[in-house]
Amino acid sequence: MSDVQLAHLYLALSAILLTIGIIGVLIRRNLLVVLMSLELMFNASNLAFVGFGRLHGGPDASALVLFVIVMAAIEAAVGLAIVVALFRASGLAKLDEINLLRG
Amino acid sequence: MSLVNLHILSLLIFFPLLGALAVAFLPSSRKPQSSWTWGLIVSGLEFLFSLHLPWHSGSGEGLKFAERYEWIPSWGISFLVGIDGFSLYLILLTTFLVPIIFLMSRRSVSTSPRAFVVSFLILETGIVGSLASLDLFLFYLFWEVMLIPMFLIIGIWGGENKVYAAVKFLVYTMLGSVLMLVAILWLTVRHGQFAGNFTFALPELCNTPLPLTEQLWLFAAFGLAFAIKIPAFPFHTWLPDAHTEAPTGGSVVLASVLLKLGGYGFLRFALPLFPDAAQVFAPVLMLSGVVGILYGALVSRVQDDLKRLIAFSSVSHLGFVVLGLGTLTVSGLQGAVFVMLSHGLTTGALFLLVGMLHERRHTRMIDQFGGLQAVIPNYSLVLRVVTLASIGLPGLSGFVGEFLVLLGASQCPGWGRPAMCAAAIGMVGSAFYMLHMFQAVMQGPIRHPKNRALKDLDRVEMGVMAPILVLILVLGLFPNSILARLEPLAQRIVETVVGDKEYELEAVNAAGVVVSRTPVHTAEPVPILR
Amino acid sequence: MAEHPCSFLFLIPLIPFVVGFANGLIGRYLPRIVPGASACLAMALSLWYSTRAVFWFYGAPSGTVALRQDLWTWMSSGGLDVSFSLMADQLTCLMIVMISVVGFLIHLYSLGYMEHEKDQARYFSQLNLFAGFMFLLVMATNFPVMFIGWEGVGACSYLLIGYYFSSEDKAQAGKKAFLVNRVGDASFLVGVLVLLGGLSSAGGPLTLEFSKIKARIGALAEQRIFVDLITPSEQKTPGFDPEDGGRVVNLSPSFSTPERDAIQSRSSVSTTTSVLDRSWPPTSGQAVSRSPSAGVRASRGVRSSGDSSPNDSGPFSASIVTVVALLLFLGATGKSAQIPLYVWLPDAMAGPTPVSALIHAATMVTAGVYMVCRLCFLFTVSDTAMAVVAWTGALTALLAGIIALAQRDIKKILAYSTISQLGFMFLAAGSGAFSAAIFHVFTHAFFKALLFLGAGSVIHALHGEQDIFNMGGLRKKLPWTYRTFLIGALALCGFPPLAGFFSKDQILFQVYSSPRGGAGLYLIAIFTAILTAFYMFRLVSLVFWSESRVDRRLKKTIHEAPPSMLLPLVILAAGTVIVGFLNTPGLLYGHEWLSHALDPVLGESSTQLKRPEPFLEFGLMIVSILVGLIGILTAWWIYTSPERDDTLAEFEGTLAYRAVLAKFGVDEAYDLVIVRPLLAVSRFLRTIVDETVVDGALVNGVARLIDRVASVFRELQSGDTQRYLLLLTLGTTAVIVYLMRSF
Amino acid sequence: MNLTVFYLLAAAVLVGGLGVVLSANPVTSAVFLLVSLLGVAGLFAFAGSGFLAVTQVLIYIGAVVTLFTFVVMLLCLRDGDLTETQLRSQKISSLLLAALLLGNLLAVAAFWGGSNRLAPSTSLPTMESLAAAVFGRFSLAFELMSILLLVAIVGVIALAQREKLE
Repeated sequence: MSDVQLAHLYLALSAILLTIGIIGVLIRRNLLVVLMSLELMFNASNLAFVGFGRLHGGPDASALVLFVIVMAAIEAAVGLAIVVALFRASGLAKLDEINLLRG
Repeated sequence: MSLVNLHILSLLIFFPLLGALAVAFLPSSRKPQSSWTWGLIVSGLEFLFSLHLPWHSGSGEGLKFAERYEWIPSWGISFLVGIDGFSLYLILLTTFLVPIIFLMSRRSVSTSPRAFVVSFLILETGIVGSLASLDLFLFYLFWEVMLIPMFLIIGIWGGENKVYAAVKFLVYTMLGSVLMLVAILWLTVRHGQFAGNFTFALPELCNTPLPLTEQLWLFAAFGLAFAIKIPAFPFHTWLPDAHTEAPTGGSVVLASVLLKLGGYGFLRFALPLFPDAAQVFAPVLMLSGVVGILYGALVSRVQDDLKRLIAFSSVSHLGFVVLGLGTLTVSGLQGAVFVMLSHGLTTGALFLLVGMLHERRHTRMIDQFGGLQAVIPNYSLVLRVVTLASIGLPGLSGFVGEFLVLLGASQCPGWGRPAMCAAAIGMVGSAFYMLHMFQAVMQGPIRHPKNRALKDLDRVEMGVMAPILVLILVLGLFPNSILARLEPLAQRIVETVVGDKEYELEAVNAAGVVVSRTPVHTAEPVPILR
Repeated sequence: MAEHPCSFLFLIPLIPFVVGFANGLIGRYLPRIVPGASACLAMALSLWYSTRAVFWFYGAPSGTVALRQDLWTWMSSGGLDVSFSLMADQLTCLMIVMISVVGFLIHLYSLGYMEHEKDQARYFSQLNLFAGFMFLLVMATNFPVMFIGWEGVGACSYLLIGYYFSSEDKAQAGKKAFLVNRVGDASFLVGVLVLLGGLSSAGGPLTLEFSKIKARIGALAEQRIFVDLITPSEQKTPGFDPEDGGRVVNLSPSFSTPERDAIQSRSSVSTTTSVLDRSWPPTSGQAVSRSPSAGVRASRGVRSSGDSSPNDSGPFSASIVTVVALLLFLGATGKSAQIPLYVWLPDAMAGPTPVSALIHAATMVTAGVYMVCRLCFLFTVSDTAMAVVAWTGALTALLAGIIALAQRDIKKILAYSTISQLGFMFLAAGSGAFSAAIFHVFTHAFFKALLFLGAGSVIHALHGEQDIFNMGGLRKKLPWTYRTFLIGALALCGFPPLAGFFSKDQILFQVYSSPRGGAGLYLIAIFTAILTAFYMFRLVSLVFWSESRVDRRLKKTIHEAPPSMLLPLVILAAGTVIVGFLNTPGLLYGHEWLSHALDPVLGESSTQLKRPEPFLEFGLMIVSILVGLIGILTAWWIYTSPERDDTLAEFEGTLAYRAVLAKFGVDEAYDLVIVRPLLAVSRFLRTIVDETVVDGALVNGVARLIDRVASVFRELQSGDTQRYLLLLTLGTTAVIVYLMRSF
Repeated sequence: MNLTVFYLLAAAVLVGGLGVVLSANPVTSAVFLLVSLLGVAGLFAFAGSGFLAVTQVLIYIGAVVTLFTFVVMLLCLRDGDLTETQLRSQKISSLLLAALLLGNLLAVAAFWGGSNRLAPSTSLPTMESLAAAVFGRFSLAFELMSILLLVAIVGVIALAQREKLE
């Protein structure tokens, strides 16, 4: 099979995965799950990158994926730290109950 | 021209700013008392400097002490300052009042005196600057500089409803000034189209040949800003709130100087820049003035807060200013300026007196007082003189301006005579509410036992009131030196507006030397620009 | 005709000013005696300088019309120069002498009267300031300076009425006085400005100097003279020649301006000719029916309509003069208490009695009369104005006389009699007898001050009792007060040979015989004379003659006043006896010295008989004396004997009496028609218009609108991340859809 | 052979993702996340970039998922905390929206007309080229990323400090 078709498949897969992640963020209230869904979305983007990279060749795609992975790690660390802090502060783990900054 | 004369104006403008910085950052002014002292020193020096102006400005018309430095040459913005009779006395009034305000506020203001002193000094910079600047951009800058300290003064040191009043004041004034900014930019662009050069300097912007409709719009924009500031009749409602909530010093500077900037703006900018439109709008001004006179008088009669009463009396008095501007006669304009000066003295004194009463009694409600004359005779003597002056008793300062305004109205064709009669009725109205106030506060039996314990004016208060009273008397008896200085200026404006002459405001070259200007809309750009 | 410079005129007003200021500022810290003494000293100095001014004036080179001192230029604006300058001509000399003499005596009297008051300094300082302003008023050479004095005296009277400030109604009375005066002052000012507008629209230099305005109006005035005298038949004026009248009749547009002015100004004649007709009882039956004047009147009916609108900015026409004169006269009615602005004077009696004597009887209230006489050249141009002045004076005299009949407060009675006498003065002025008016001002100053001071010493003796029905039998207790008061009362009733007799009789005669006067006015005046005599001697008999109604406790303590109060009484009484002879009519072998002295100022514009009519004059004199006697005797007959009390009592039940006692409810009417509606309107403006409409609806309404709009968009910034993501997704989808549209 | 492998991996990815979103208990969703991430790693390898696969496994499975599980255990959420209250309308609307988005993305993926310049598929990214890219052309991005890491570390430490919070 050709790289083009493969790229199409990767794109389709990343699209589905991204949508799943979005749905997760939208309909779940549990902060941890929301964070996980974010991770899913990151991975979707990674898949898209890899697909394109497969198509275009060259190391750029991989480099971007690398950066995105680092970003994801950072995000996870910070996000989880916030969750822990919030839970310690107020025992809350639900997104819609955390509205101190609500205008 | 000596070195002092060359730089006196920038000194006057920026000295209070430096003082403010000093008070803000000098460690020695950590203690509240010392910040008052600093404020007194700075403003006192400022007053002494300003005394230089009348002595060295000689006589006759024309700009004095002009300075010009290119600031943003690519946009034709320059630091262009200079004064004539219109601005001279208002500057003197300002520098005269600020030390008095510090003296009086020292006892009443307790919360963060440093910030108080600082904001007042910045306010003084803004006032003097906008009175001296002849560059529209510069004027707008200082005009806005005035707003913020006043906003803080009302909003921080004000009374119960201070935030509402402060925001109302700020938003109301901003509204007008923003429209004015649009008009300024528009005017500059148009002038650039005509004269080929791009400048904000008033001397070049005069006599920009604009079609009437355009002039009308621009005049309306300028006029709205100034009418809100004065305040002319329908735009007056921010004044009572601001006056009532502001601390004594704030009310004094607001009533005595800030309001006058509206009238000054008409004289300096709106009328000379758009003469044809001014002629069209003159009846509107007269109408608004007359309505303001009567309306303010009637409404202030039924107020029950002393400060509100005086605020509405300001509306009534400044109605005379608006009327005088609307008559477009020499006497009317002179009278308008003189009413501004006299009102600055009398109403400032009234607010000071009310403030003293408020310190002693912690209320301003009229029905809380009565019969005070028996308790505090000196206070009642001062209040009586000021009241009579504000009523416009001839021989005191109030009468001259009102008489000249009425004179101007009587010479103004068309609606002049009816306006004059209505305004004369307004003179009865002023007696109507002021005497009511005096009787309710000072005369009759002593109703509240608290009032028996009031203490009379002490030395500081007497020392503060004495010069004001002397000035009131002197202005009332010997107004002519001022009037003589105003006459040619008023003459020039009248000839421009009514008699379609070119407005010959002297241009100022880069060295700050006043040169007779060449008409703007000739082909070659005006020499004094770059 | 020159004005002679005089270097010390300014001292006359200045000295009282300075002393008054000094007393007002530091008087309270000085020993008790100092303020009073210094005030009296100041008045004495002013008296000295005014007498010196008189001698200086009569010593001046011939042809001098006035002494003049230009001090400085007060205001100069738009071609109008107002110079702060003082002058003294015959009229002013008379006034300043009167003011300083009476003023000095009353200051002296006050020393005794006010000795128990604790705040003397304020009293004397205000009294001095008043004197200064009064001098300024009568010495002014132009309208604005006169206006300083005009308003200044009003302010001082306001302060002095409210001297006992701690009682509410006295302060109220002071405020009322100032406000009513202020109405008049405003109209005065408007009048001046309209006059100025007329001058400016007529071309020529702007000026407010009396002399220059007189010159400007002079042309008009001369033309007016013979227009007046058309209706009186021609043997009255030898100088009148028929073809003049003929030329006036056939109008043609080719006339030069003054002539046309003359004719336009005659438009006002037609309105008053009815008065003129009746003003010529025996001889003018055929004079009226003479053709020219009738023809002129007919031809003028049309063009007279347009001229008399206040905004007429045409050539300087007589119609403007009419408007100006009426406005100025309204100011005069405010200052000297005539209909419609007389209501403040009775309340003004709340002040200390010497104040009532000085300000509200002798000097300030006569300022209006002085002003009218000073501007006689202006008033005589307009017949309408003159008629209005005369009739206002007559009606005021009558009304005040009637009201005075029923009053019980001794000072109120005197106040109403003052109003009535002022009415007499305006009646004289309005019928062209200006010198008679001034003469009455002069004499009235003496005997009315005397009466007030006498009343003051009575009140002083009774410790503040003012109701005449609680007095009586004081003839024995207060012998000196009684005698002097009797002299004053007789003078007021016009009893020969006292001052009041000459002046009042002159007025009556002039009113009867002058072409501007007339039988109607004369009858009103003579009836008022009866009333005057009656209420004065009702007062005298109730206070001094009838047996005592004073309650027991007071009886012991009644005592004659101290010498410092008696001396002025005696001096004033002497003056009352003497001053009448200044103007003894030629009929009684006098020389009418005063009238002749005043002629240069008032003469040419006062319309008097050129030829005396001895029989008529003598007859009227007898009539007025008899009238006075009738009034006196009836009052004595009714009020001295107690057995008529019950008849009096049941008379007091009648409606008429109660109406008079209630002063015809004029105050209440004013209160109802003017004051309350004004306050209601003010409250309406404050609550509804200002706070609800302008501030509420417009200003804050805009704010609310903006707030509402903003609150819609605020929802977008909910802070809910999931909602943000929703929107984000929506936007992304939209973008993609847009990008994919090609497929 | 390769397509079947791809489909298996894709299935793992999707099942894992759906499990993450749908499972009620965070612990299970963490496990599902593990599955999905492994699938992604496999896809990386399948696409020929083994290094990425290794990194994925190391960082995600080694660090992130472990972290998640730690936190879940640490918070030891009780069942009461897990009952999710939310409006059905929002759930439905978001599902609809997600479907719409999915449709669009699939359309993109389907109709995306390849690329005009196809690289020779032989040039698979080698370690050297990747290193050259990261430390050469992307060096600025690399530095920024490191700074971001530093900031994140500091921030996490600050957030995790106990005594600051009560």
